[in-house]
Amino acid sequence: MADDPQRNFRSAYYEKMGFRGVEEKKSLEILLKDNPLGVVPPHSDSQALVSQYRLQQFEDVSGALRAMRFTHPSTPSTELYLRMHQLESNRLPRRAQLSAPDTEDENFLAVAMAMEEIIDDPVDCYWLIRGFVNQFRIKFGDSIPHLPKSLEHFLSLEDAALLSYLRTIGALPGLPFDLWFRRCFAGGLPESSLQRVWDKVISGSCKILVFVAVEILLSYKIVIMGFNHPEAVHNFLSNLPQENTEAIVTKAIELWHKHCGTPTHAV
Amino acid sequence: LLENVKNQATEQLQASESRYLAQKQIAQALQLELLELYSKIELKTMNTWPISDPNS
Amino acid sequence: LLENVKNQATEQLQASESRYLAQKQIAQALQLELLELYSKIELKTMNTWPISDPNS
Repeated sequence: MADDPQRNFRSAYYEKMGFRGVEEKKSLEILLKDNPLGVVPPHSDSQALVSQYRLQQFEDVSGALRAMRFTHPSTPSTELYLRMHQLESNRLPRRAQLSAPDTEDENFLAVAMAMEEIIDDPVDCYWLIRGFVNQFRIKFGDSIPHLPKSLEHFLSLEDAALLSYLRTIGALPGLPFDLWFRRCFAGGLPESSLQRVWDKVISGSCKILVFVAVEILLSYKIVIMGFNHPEAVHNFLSNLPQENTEAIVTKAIELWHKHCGTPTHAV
Repeated sequence: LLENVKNQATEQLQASESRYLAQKQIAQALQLELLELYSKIELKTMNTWPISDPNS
Repeated sequence: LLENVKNQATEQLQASESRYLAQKQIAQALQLELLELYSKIELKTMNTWPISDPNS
């Protein structure tokens, strides 16, 4: 074990995330345990080399952005990560045409901000954001557009009255789908609840996002049915009270098991 | 053991490749930026100093 | 067999490494050129159009 177990530990995790994350079931959970002692990182001798490569990659990319004057020393780190990711995926905008972040950028920034609360080291943090975002897009990109329909389906099974109320006041299309299904609740759930949801996402199911959304709706049914306007529903759900979220996530996971069995590969 | 060695090698290779690919993207982005700057300079030069050499 | 796998992995890693370094050289050259260009533009801007924005 090296002098900083936490670091090795994270290295081990993000490696899983980057390369074999889909098969790993408990990845984020393991990573985020308070006491990582006793966990021996796999292949610890090769970790040093891998970490070194990633550090170099981080410095190469961020250095180039600075040279191109996309960023400067006081650029917020989340914005730096966004530009780095854009550069790496060949989507860096022309500097002359830099505009306000679009929805996709905003989604990235929300994920980055949430990850930053969990991970201190910038290299690790960027690597995790990058892994999460890439994996999410590759693995679930095709499923995401269908999640709102899926939400309707499961809500109809769990509480048809609530669904029909939402439909009646025209609130269905205005539900915060971006927050739920593209940011994976980043910025919408407190850190500890978020980690449990992301853990499931990393282990290979984006369907958990639907069940969390269903449970949120069920938990606040009375509040929601007090609203007559779609905007009121949207605003409430976009700024959810933060007290009850652990229970919501627990119920969501139960619901997920109920509808999907042992949902290792339920997408 | 063999499996282990193979996994290690794969991890290292992937990290190394990722570093290489990032570097490749960097070169591309730099090239685009340079192109843009050059065309800007030439445009300015044409507009304001029609006789001067753009590289001066 | 183990030795064999190890050797092969080392070779692949070295190949990847040298590709990375080559690409890095390119990027570094481009970066230098970019720096030069920036300073040229800013110099010109300072000398001839003291009011204008260098990025305009």
